[in-house]
Amino acid sequence: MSVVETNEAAAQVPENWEPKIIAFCCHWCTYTGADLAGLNRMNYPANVRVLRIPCSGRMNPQYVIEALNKGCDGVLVCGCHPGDCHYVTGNYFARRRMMIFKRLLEYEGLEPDRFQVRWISGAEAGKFRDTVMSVVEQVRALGPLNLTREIPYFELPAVPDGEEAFDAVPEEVVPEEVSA
Amino acid sequence: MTAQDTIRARARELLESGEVASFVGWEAGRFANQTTPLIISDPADADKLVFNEYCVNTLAKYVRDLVPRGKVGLVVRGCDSRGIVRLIVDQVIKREDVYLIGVGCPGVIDRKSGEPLKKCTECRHNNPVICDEMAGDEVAKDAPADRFAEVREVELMAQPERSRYFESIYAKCIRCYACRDVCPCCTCRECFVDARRENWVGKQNNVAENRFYGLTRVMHIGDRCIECGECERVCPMDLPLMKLNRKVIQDLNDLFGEFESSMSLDEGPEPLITYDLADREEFM
Amino acid sequence: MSGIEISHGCAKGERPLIPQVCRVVEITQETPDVKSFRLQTLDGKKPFDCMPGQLGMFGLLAYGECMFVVSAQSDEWVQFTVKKVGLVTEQLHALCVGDEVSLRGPYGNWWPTEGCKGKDMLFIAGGIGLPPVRSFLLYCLEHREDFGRIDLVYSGSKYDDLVFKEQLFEIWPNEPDMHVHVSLYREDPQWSGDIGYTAPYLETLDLGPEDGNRVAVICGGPSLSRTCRESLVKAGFDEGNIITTLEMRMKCGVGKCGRCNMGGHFICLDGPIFTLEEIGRMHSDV
Amino acid sequence: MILNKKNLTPLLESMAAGRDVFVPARVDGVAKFALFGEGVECAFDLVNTTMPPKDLLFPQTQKMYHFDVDANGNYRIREYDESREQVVFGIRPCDMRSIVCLDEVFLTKGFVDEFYANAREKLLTVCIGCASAAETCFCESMGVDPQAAPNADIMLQDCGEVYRVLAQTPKGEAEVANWAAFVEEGDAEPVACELSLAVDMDGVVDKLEGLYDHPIWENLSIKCLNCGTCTYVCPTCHCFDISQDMRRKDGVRFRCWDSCMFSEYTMMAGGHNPRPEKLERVRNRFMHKLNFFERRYGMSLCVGCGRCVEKCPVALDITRLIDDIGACDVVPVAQAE
Amino acid sequence: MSRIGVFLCYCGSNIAGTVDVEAVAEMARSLPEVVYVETNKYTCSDPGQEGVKNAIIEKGIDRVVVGACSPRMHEPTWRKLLADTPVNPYMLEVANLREQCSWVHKDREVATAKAIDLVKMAVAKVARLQPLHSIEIPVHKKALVIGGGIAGMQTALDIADAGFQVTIVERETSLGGKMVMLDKTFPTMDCSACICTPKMSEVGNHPNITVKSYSEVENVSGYIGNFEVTIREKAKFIDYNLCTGCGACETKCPAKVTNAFEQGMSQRTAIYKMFPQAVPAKPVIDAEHCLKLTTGKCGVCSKVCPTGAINYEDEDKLTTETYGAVVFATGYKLIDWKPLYPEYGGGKYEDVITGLQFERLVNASGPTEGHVLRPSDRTEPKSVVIIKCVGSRDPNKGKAYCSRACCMYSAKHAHQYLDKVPDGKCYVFYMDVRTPGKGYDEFYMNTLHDGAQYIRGRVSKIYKEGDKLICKGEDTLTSSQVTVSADMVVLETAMVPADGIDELAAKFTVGRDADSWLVEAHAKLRPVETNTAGIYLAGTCQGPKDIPDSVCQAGAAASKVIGLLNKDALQSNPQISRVNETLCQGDGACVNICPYGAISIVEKQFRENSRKVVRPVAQVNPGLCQGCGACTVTCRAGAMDLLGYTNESIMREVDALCQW
Repeated sequence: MSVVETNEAAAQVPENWEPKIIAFCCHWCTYTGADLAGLNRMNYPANVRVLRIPCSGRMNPQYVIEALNKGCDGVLVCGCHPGDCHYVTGNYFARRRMMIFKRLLEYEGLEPDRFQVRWISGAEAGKFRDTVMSVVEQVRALGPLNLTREIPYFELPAVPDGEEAFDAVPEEVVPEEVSA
Repeated sequence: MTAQDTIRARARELLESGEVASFVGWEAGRFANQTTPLIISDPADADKLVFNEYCVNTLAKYVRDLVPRGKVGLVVRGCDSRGIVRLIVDQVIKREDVYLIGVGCPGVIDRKSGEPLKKCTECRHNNPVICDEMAGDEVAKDAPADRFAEVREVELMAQPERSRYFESIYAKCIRCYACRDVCPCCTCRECFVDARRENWVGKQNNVAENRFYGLTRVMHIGDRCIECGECERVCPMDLPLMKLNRKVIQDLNDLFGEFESSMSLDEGPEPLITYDLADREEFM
Repeated sequence: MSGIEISHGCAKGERPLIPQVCRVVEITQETPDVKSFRLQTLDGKKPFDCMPGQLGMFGLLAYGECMFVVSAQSDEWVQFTVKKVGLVTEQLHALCVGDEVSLRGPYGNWWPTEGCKGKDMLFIAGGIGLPPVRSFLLYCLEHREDFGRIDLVYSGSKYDDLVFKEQLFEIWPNEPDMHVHVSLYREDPQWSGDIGYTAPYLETLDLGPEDGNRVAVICGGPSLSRTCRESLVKAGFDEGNIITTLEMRMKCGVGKCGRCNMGGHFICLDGPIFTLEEIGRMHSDV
Repeated sequence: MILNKKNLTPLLESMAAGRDVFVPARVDGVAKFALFGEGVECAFDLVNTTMPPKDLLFPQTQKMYHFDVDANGNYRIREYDESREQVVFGIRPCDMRSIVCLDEVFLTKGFVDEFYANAREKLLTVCIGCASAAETCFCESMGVDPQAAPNADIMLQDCGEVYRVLAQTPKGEAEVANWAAFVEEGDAEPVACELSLAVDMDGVVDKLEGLYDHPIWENLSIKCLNCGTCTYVCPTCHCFDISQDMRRKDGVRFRCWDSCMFSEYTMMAGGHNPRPEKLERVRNRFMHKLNFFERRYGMSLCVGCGRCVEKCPVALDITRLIDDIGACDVVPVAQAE
Repeated sequence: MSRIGVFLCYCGSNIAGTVDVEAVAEMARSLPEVVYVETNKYTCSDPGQEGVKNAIIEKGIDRVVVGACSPRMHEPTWRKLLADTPVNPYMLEVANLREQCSWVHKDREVATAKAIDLVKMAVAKVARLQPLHSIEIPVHKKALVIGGGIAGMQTALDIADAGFQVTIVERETSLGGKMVMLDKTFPTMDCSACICTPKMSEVGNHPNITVKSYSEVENVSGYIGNFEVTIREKAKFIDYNLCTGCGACETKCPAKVTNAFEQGMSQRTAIYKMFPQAVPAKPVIDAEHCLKLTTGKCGVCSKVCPTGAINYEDEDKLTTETYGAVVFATGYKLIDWKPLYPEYGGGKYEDVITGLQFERLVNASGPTEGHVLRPSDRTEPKSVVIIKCVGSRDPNKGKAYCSRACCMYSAKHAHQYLDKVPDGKCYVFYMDVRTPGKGYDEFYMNTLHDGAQYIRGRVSKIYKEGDKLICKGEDTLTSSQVTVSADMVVLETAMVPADGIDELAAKFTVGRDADSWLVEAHAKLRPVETNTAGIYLAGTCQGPKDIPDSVCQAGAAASKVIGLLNKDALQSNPQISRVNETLCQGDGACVNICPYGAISIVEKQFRENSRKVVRPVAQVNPGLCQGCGACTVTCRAGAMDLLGYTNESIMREVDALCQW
């Protein structure tokens, strides 16, 4: 009746679990910094996937909710240092918004380490690496995000084979003989 | 003359003189001590207006739909008037679109329990913040000792407990959107939940989608919330929505200076669409 | 009750909400934002048999589905004509021949092919309103001897918006006793023909009711429908002899989802084809 | 046959073996039909649950079919029937009447809704009559007997200490045959249920025909907030929307409750909306409840449960509307067709 | 259903060494709407690019994902490539498989898994992108220079010499700015007027330059290439077409007014030229003090004017013109020290003067004709105290910054004083002496040699004893109290931005720092550009500097302007914000947040459900919007979206990472 799937069981960490973390990085500073880390062949854990946005001011809190809702264990938002924004003021707005939003998420029970915001400049390849390393370790220590997500749509009852599946396509629907 | 008499008399005058095209107040409902919003355009209906301690509905939101018909008169208490300020600041209406009859509000009583309504015990501004005239005097009322008591209560819970608490809220939500539709801050032409292209919120009713709606709603109204408490009152599932709204307000208050939205028409920009170079830095 | 008799409530089907997978076999670009798609089942058969005016729910499993009138059909395929207006149609427009799509139907009633036998036909359409009407028009041409004079009054806001241009300007005008009248709402460098909104243009054509022997079929946007109805009534048409389709109000297609009611009538179940006289008797929000 | 109220819990425990039994309960403060089991406190004292039982047959979100793309890039549609044997125990006569309405909608007029049909077939309904009414109950006015539900498989009429057990269908008879341990032979007199709220439906349906453009709708709709509360708590509202969710190449088509009160409900591709304003939406809802449905299916779509009266944030009250219609000075128009 | 082509690059072994590119390709083939996947050793090589082009044509691809190096590296390359194909250049997404994957991870399995996710995200995003088209922005080949000081004049001359039309707007009645007030310029001690006034006449006579003196910018709209600027030319009451500049009127005018040019140390008439060599060399009537205009009686100038050029009915004139580029050369003023330093008398001692007053005192055409005479009694001061850093480097009272030029001009003042009053004594109170510059330190050393006495410390108090000014301070080098009895004190006060800069900069949406200096686009790499494209900075409006630096920057700004005006049209960046007017409710939150002033609210008419409705909606100026997307977040309804980074595309990218 109720579509709630309580997720108590997820408290046990599955074997081979690796934290999945999304990092929203501004194009001008942090993304550049991350590229620099690559040029310098720095090494950091691969759990973070970078999503490029033009500016941390573009960071809509709704993306964070989506990421947490749909399966990320942690979210990192990075931008230029305040004062260095390519677009002058974007990160000042982002700073305010993210401060409020982070508190709200924590209020709703999200562990603080799962949502982090950092200013990383285009030169701070080392800071990028260190941030990624620490976020991954912190989230790893917390384990999988224990959030009730959604009904497990995709777990199906016994799946018929390809051939049978097509048999399941309904018969053509033919209208009755047309009357005048 | 009681406030109710004044309201009736003035409503009649305003409608008769053509100063306003419609007038918004309350009328008695079917059941004992029940009231319901009343919108009239015929001066003869003025005697249907009531004002008593059972007028639960705030009226500001109605103005939006009525303004195209001409100037709107309405009765405003503290909460209604802040709703009007909100609508004016958000450019939904103009100040000259409304004629406001202020009335001091001693707080509304729940007709079933006979106790004061929660939203009224938490109210800090029971007298109108703007109006064109007053029906009766302002009413003195004790402001709640701690505006954020219920927020702190939740904050004191352990993290997993808080998580469970809010999940149970989202599990109960049926997404009827009454909280949105009653809110004077929610004036979008189309709510983000209806945006099919972005598909922010899936149509399914489940904890995750409801959480998306719930959190986003708070982020959208947080720095504009007038703290009328109507969202919480109208919720058919009795979800404690003000605990979310007030959390954001508390943080805005703590971080960016004393904050109470919609107290006057010439407030600066809301805290989240402005910044200060001296804002606290916690993301280094 | 006077006027054309239309079958209502004739749509039926089992398992009505489950689609079949079909394949796109031919795509025609009608205008910059209109394309026609011919569909077959995966084993190369016609997906369903239907009468002119009936509809199919054509869509993409990943994006959603929309209701369209079968704009043409043969023994092997059905065709839908789709204008790019929203989320789903945008994706439909990106289809290529060979792509798989979902299709369910047929739904709705059909044009009164029997009831109109022996009558003069006046088809009135605007913009993307022609495809639904065309299904009837094609039927009339196929059974030419059953119908009298055929007039098509078609208009659009610009030349590019006119669909089926080849048929419109080359084929149909040469059909026996068929008269094609096309106008544009405003001047267009590509257009040297008539200019005018549909209703005033219609009035200039002086097509009378022929003592109830002429049937008008209208399909277009809300304002076109309203103004043309007024013009026809002014010209003496009985509302019972004016037919229209309300297919754009259909959503689930099976009369359950609740959107399609017009008073006590459900467009999905009773329509979408009605005479204006019938619609006038309904409590309808248009 | 009578059933002592003391035997309710043991009876439910025995019934719950092997199938899902839903009982009225307060879950986290919300009164609804909940799966009987550990930790669920039955609330047979509730006259009415806040949430109606319709989602047992027509869930708020219902998967319809699954689709995916196989290795060759071909779509496959895979169906599943998730319906299972369910019992609803303690449903009230008004809600039983709502099932009559839903049966009409989903099972008749050319198209049979298989999802509803499957669930309906597997649902055993045990209705408990009402001995007392809530302030907002007006089922009698809508033609519902608070102590009778002819379409229930089993009717339990409230006789104070005991229920009078009536097996009304073969399914019900078969079920009651298993109740031997909990029921006893005998008879009892149902308690007469006193309703404080009544409306006069006399002539309202016909009168509404002529009221379509009456200012009454304007006055009513103007205070509506256009939220979906009334439709979601209504036991007979059945509007839905079809949507899909996609993960890579796996997708699910599902349907979920929608509300005719929402502005985007009738919005058509291209932006035209046949019911753009509150006026049209509110009128449509109440006309549907009181007239359209009556005309089409011969019954009212309002069963008098009073949930919307209770829950409407602005006390927009269908009983007052009915009174107002009664007071309107309009000659009833004969049925249009 | 889009048709996506995925092109994965080995980058030799740069990517393939760590990432199993073929495994990524295999996975990519199973992604929705992907119709073609190709791997290549070097996709960016010529054969690699050719392969991409061919595949696009052959497979009917309409969107492209490239998995290769960072988009910061080759995104422009791919865009250019796509421009030659039927695929829109913006239907492209680059998955960063090198800098952010293969180069930073060692484990092949882990790196491959990450590469797979990155490609999934790119495919999900590209499927939701829309084709975008740059628009051509025409460039009006005309520049506006605001300010007619040395920086403005130099900019104008350089641009005009390159063949472009320039308008200079000068608020005062003459060009020249602060430089023309100076007596000599350090370190070469050329006569300031001698090098400045030729520039002024060059500007005044240049065929490509229009000088609008006594004028201010009233209004601005538009964007790079197309700034529509309205200029208010204040009423001069003199017809410049008739006036010959003979000066007869000035000699007869009975009204006497404090002379601002002479720093208040003399008087001028109400009809006046700022100074004799003013350009334009014609007077204006100061309406505030003219007897005719204030009382209606007088009219002498009209009577004496031989050409009848006087027109008492004159009014302010507004003219609007379109400019392709704008240069700010608004300069500085000296800080008003009086309220800040009550311990220096706060203005009550006439003989406590500023450096600029001193410049006039030593200037041969100044009020004392170049004799150093103190203002109070016109006697020659035998002892002068010069105090540096008044208002500078003093965050408690004035500004925290160093005003840069004062060290040098205080040395110059000491030198000039000692030169003119050989028996005089000169004491310089300083905090530091900063002399970086060609010939600067040598100059300072010469001044010491001249006998100027430098005392390290601030003067804490000045008070009057008889006709002496007693300056008390601490010599921080000897930690002793110092008391100097002076005849005159010169305060070398801080530079601050010119009056009205906040309002003016706001009109052009040019950023200001906390002290109201205009902010350059990048402190190191774009020092003369602002964040608003097409607006440049020259001289001290950007921060304190001396004349050579101002002239340098002026030349740099001019070269930027010339570069811009040389183009006939600009290609706009199409990745900018777009308004969905159906959803927009016009509450203007986005207007508030836009750093470029690119958004405005306009009333527009719509057809809604067959009714005409007029309502406010936001409008994005495509020339001003830089595509930061800050506005999109403030828009609750999502009416504002950023093309290229739409809400939809980002949401699906997140979904792809989580669920695909």
